[in-house]
Amino acid sequence: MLTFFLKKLPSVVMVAIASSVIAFVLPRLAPGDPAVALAGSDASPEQLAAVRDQLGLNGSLYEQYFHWIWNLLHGDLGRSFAMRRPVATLISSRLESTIELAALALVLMIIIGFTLGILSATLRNQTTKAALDVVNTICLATPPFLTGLLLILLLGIAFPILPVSGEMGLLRDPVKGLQYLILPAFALALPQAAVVARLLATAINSVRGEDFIDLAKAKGVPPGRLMRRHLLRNSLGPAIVAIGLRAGELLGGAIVIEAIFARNGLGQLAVSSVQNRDYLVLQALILGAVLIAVLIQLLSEITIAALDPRIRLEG
Amino acid sequence: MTIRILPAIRHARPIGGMIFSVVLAAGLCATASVRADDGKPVRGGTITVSQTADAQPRNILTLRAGNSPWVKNVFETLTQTDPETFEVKPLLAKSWKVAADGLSMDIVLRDDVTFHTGRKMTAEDIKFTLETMALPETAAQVGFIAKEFQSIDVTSATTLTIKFKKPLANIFDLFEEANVIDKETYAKREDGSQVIGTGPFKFAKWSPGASIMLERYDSYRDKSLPYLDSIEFAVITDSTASVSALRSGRSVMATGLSQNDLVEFTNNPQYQFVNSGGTIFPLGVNVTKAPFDKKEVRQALGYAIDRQRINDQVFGGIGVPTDLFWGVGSPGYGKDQALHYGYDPKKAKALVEKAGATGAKVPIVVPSIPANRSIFEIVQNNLKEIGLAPEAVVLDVADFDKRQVAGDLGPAFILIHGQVGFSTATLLSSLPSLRQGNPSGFWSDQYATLRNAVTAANSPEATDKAVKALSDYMLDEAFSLSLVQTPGQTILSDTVKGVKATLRSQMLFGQAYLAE
Amino acid sequence: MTDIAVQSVAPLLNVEGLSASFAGRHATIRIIDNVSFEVKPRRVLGIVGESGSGKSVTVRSILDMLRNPGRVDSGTVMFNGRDLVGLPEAEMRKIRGKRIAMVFQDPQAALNPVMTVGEQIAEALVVHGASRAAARERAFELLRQVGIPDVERNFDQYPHQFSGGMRQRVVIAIALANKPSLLIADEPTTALDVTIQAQILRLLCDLKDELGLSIIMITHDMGVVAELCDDLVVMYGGRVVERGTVADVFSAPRHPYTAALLHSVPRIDSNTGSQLRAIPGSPPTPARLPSGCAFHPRCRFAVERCRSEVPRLEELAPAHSAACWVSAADRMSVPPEEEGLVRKARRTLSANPILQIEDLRTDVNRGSGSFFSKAKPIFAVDGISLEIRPGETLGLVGESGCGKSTLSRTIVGISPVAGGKITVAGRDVSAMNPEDRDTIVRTIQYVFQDPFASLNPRRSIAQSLGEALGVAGVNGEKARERSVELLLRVGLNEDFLERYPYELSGGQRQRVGIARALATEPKLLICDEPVSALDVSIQAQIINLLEELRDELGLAYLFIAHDLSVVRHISDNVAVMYLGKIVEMGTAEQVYGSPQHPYTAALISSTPEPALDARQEKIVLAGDMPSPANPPSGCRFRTRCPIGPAYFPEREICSTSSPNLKETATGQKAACHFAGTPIKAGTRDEAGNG
Amino acid sequence: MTVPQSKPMHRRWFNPSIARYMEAFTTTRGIAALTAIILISALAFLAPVVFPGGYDVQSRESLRAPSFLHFFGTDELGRDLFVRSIYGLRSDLALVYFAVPVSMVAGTLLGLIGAVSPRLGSFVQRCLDIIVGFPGLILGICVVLVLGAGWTALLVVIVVSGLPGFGRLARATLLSQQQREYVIAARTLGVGKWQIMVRHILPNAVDPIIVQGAVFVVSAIFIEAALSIVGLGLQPPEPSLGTLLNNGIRYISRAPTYVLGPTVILIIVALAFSMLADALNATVNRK
Repeated sequence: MLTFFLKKLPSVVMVAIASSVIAFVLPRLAPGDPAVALAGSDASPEQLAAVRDQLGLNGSLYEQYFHWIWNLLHGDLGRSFAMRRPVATLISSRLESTIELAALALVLMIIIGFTLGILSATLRNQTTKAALDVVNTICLATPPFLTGLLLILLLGIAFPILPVSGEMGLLRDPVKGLQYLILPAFALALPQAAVVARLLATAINSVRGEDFIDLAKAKGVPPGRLMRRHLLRNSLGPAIVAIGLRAGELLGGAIVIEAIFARNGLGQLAVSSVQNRDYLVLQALILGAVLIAVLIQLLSEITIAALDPRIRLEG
Repeated sequence: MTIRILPAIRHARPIGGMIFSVVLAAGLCATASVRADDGKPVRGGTITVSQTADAQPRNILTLRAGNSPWVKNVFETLTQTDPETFEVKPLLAKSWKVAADGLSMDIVLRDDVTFHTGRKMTAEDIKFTLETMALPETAAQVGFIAKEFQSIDVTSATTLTIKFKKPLANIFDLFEEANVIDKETYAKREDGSQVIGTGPFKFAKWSPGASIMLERYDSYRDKSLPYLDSIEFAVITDSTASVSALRSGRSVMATGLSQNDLVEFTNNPQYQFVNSGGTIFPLGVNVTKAPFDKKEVRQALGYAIDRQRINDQVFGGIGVPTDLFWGVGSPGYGKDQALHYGYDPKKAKALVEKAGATGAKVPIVVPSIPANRSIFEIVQNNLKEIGLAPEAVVLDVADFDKRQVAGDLGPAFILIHGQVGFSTATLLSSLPSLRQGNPSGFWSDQYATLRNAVTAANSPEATDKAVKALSDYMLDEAFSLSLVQTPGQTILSDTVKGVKATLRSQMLFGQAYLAE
Repeated sequence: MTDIAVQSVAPLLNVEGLSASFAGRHATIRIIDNVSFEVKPRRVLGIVGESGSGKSVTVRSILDMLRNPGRVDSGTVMFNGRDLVGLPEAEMRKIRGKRIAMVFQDPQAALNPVMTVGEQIAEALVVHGASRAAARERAFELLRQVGIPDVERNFDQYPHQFSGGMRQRVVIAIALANKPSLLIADEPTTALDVTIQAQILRLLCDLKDELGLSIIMITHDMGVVAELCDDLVVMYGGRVVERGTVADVFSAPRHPYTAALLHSVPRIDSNTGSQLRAIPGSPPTPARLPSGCAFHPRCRFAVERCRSEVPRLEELAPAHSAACWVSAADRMSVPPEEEGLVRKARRTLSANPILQIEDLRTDVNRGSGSFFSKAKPIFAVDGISLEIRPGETLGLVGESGCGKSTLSRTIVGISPVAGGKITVAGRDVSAMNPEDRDTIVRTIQYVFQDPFASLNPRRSIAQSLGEALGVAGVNGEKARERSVELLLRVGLNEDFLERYPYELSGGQRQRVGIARALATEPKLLICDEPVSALDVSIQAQIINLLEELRDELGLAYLFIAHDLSVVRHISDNVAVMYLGKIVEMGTAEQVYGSPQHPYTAALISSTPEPALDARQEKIVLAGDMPSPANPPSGCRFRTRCPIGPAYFPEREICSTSSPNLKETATGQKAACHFAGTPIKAGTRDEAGNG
Repeated sequence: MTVPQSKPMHRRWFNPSIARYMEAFTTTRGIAALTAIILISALAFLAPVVFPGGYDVQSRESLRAPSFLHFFGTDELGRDLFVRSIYGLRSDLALVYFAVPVSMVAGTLLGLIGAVSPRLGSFVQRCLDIIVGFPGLILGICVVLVLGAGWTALLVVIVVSGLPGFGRLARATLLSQQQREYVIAARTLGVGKWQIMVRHILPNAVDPIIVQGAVFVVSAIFIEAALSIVGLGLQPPEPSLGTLLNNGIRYISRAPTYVLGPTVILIIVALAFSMLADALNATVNRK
């Protein structure tokens, strides 16, 4: 495992450097100025220039980049222009909300995805199977913000059962926190679950054609055991890759869901820092997201290797 | 419900203005000072207020939507204008005297004022505050007034004398915004670690993007005040979420809601509207760029736009369609002038044809704010009717703001100004649409003369005359067309009493208490 | 393999009129039609047929294990007095694995890769009601019984950690777990090497005697039938065409197909001067079955009636039935064919070798290293020298994994040279720079094993040939003319130009593959197992074609195969490879006539011969070939060598020094310290593993 | 024993792969998808003919509920929402029909670069990994900010978002095809790298890429909608499904029917293309 990580290290470092450059350059290419967020739109040009100077935005781009990287290597993410707080503090204050949402969405995604996937791979009745297929396709075809919207309409306005905006930390109040979490997590998880379900069903169906399934049947293995011990375990690979890819998306991509359900997560922080051109916050978020995506990719490789004894971790 | 992601910025704009609400008070159910106090004030309790924009402790000397709900509870000013009588009343200043030539002012301060650090406030702090207002990096809207100071002389711990370069009719606009700051801790306000004022509440905690906590200042000079123990200001950027917070009783007050959400509360006796502050939406054109270098075309715009429909469809009829920038009913606000340009597309079309501008392409810069986009949709529809070819250039707010500051917005643009409530003299210099270096590229000797007349006017009659003369000129030149002024509305549950508001919609909780 | 004729004993399994079909999207296709046979207790029934003959479907139908969308249409399967057709799934499950067990063709695929072998064996017991502990205990016992060494450790291994032979033993252990009375083995040795095949056949034989099993053995290999079976069913086009005891069928085949099949396979001891007697055409697919007797288009005895009426299976001799109008009419066995045509005289050989290899090494682990460390080299080819002269055929024999394909790929530059020298047409091409490659391309071409995989399914035959001709600089109209020429040359015609590979049969595809190789007019063809993916009846056609081309065009061949009979038939010289090295090399007569290396001797002995007189004691090598990543010290064969230190501990030299390839008394070269030592036949299992 | 196939539809002048795609449209699912897509596209692109008044007819009748006059009701400016939805669909389809093929081609080429230089290939792959790692909409928002809101920015965002998917698929095909015997056969024949890529690898990459393309159409529409929701979609007054949703959400409590029309259309489009992908996938995978 250690050698696996060591072997992956150079490419991870490369990705990190490249994404740090992109994270630095891309927001700065966009017109706008972090100083405007502080000085306000009514400020005069002189006032704006003074604020810029105070924020240290007048140095050259090279200087700013290397200054940032240097501090980064010393564990200092810098200070938000707009909120005047250390970036690390800002991010950690939003982390709980996002992690709770992503984690619950992940769990829902796995549960729903596996249930649908196994069902559609086992059902023999053509009509139910077709119905399930349509349901699955609809889930797949409905983007999270739309699901979220429909859920708000249904459970927030038509039948007000669950709170549809705001949030509550799970640590503060687990029951209420869960109530706040369930709808956004569900909206976020549903389309992804459909993807997982579809991949899983395809994988199961292709494993079904393998000789060892015939052997298991010839042994007299009953269907339930056949699914658990033989079909499922050999079909997990693609599903895990998909879950890994999606998990990154859940973490960083909950932006719209957070907006719709009025949650203060990292997605909202990212959006507000784009709006304010709060470069340092944005840079940290982008870099973090890319690294987490890389990490998740490595983790799914490890998981797959752990599940399949044939695969050994190689660089 | 509004998904306010980029548009959240909108609330980072200064809002203000009480004059406006006073005028509207008759027409709408709301009153300016909230509810007559019934029952006796009770000590203790905590309330939650929801606001749509985040606090900006760095900008406590500037009007900011995110600061308005709380800043006047932590800070106090030299004077405070009574929003009902417009009478300037002393707060930290005990008394003042303006010299006969209008070029200096003597101020006497209260001697029982302490900062939250426990230090006594002195005249040095006032001097520091006023000097800081003038600094460009403070970026205060009214900072230009402080720049007209010749000197500030501290004569004792409680007295000081200010000398002006010229007579300043709008000096109280400055005083009203100059929150007295603690010289020693001012630098630490930036990240919210130490926000020290003299008000009835202490600034306890700021979670950026999430909430601000205020706690009772026990050593306040009036020992009975404040009644409440603490106030939480929750930042809920989404308007609908604010509504649910209010409905569920989590918050007792919500600011910055969208019109669509307010509609739900109109006939509910448990809630009250506080119309305060407000926003002007002007359509500006650059007079140096074709086709707007022709006055006829600019005037045609005035006739072309259906302001009433904008008010009805974009603002739910809550605003006032007006051709003027000045606060409705303020000195010099001419009712006829306000209706100078009636909706008359035929006339507009004729004017455009006369100017030979038919078919001209008109790129209109619009900030990516829902209200502005909606206004644009009506405007472009109106302009098409008169034979122009408008096209949208939607800019995200940060980009738009930067170009507005630089005065570089192209041939036409729909702006948003949240400065309702300042005096006309102040507006002339603080509104980007009107100030020197405006994005319309408009400046003339006559304009300068008329502006100076307004600034120099030192009696109500003189002001009235000067403002009307300026208005006539501006309506004729039509370089920037005010379309509609809308009030910022705050909604308040009846469980809390004694909440007051300043002239520019900052909330005052000093005498607020929870109903039994 | 004593032949106890027990005619009177009631059959264990009686299949009567079994028909099954696949429901396709457009039509339902009958796969097997009216199949009847019986299995008697303690006897081995062989079911023989080519691809598409329906033999697998037949046995799957017995256990109701047809894959979707297959289903049994009619017929009965009486097992112990109970009809299995239409039995409810739950009941069927009690029979599967408990009473009737199955062994599959590909042990690679037949084991669940994510379960340990022990678990998989135990599962067979658990699902039939055994307790976990008991199942585990029995699994250990079974592993021992099927000859898995070091059971304690291997119990918890995963299938991929086992060799092919060991895996097949595990599959057999699973099948035997519940002591079934009938074992169905579906081509159990086809995917295995000869030496391993011999091991598995021996194991089945022993188990049958030990446990009193009945076995249904499905195979396409008459050699396997001759070796193992008592009774035989020959299937063609989904129908049974002949049925009888092995002795009867082999000595007097009643169906022309059976006869042709028996004669089309080259014999390891056969004369190499004559052509093989190939069956023309190719086996039918069930979707397009010829009318009447399905074999009639390929049958040299066919009469008018064969075209229109399906012959019934009739008993033509006691306990010997055939479905043939012709033999039914004269009640005679099929007359033996006349000798095959004698081949044309070979061109004289020139003295200069066209390909010369000296001490070649190939590292197959190159490039898989990481940023920090270089990968440990794995030499799949480790110091090989050989030469081929124009017009000469060198047969290269060895088991899978011995490095023969790597060698050929290194020669044509697909795998990089790690050491040694390759000289092609007098030019040293070891550096493989562009000019070298040019020389190689003009001199050497390649014929691949799998004719389907080596033709791009998306490109028409004309396109595939055109690509090759383009490399040779022939384009446009000329290329078309040349393509037609090439097609004619390999026995196809112009019609094939616009076809796509999927429209061609395996034999036709392989002909196209050969035509493509000929496009650049090479001097040497490397044929990498060119017939092993083909049906038996087609193999002979392709071998005849290759021989014809060689004789007419003066081509040289490097003929790589694991099938010793085929190599013997076609080769002038033979090299035997083991674990990256050549262990014996000489003329075909020398090597086959008097093998000097024990490995060669074992290979020859292990090859099943389709003749009853071939039933003799074999030299069965123990264990598997070690991995080239970790070759044994000294002689690489010593771990399995029947005359090596495993059996004769005093022969220490084998472990310490690697024997060189040197001339032996009989003329050929062999790399053995004890070359020519006679070997005692028999199983070496017990001592070999450990 | 493999399931024998009935003889595949074959026409001499057809490349078999094209013939196979045609076969996708003989299944119920394929016919349904194709019909839906043709109808939707026809309706969308004929919108100027069907509704010659255009999408910007404003009136004082704002936020009306659906009626026979206005199938989907009216928006806040009194415009007919059905007309706007159809025109919005037209914008989306125009966008998608242009951007998705571009993304497919560009992604495939990037993925296949490894055929020419393995080093460059893995470098490109790393770059695509970075795009994947970018948090959700942020990449899109940044690109839109740099280029300015409007058609160009949306096109670029959609094309870029598609690159990793297509690139990975193409690369996977490349890596598997390089092991195929017919590619090795071509190499032993001495066929050049580029020719091998064009003749053998590219055609095999086409199948999965086309299926992925149909899947990505749905994602592309979602990207448009998501960017519109954050206010960075098409410029007003031009409607798109995303801007309609965005506006509709603001009036969800006063006029809940506002979002329904665009939502239904969005789901129908997504459904049609998912089904198309399914049908193609099923056919392509049938060997």
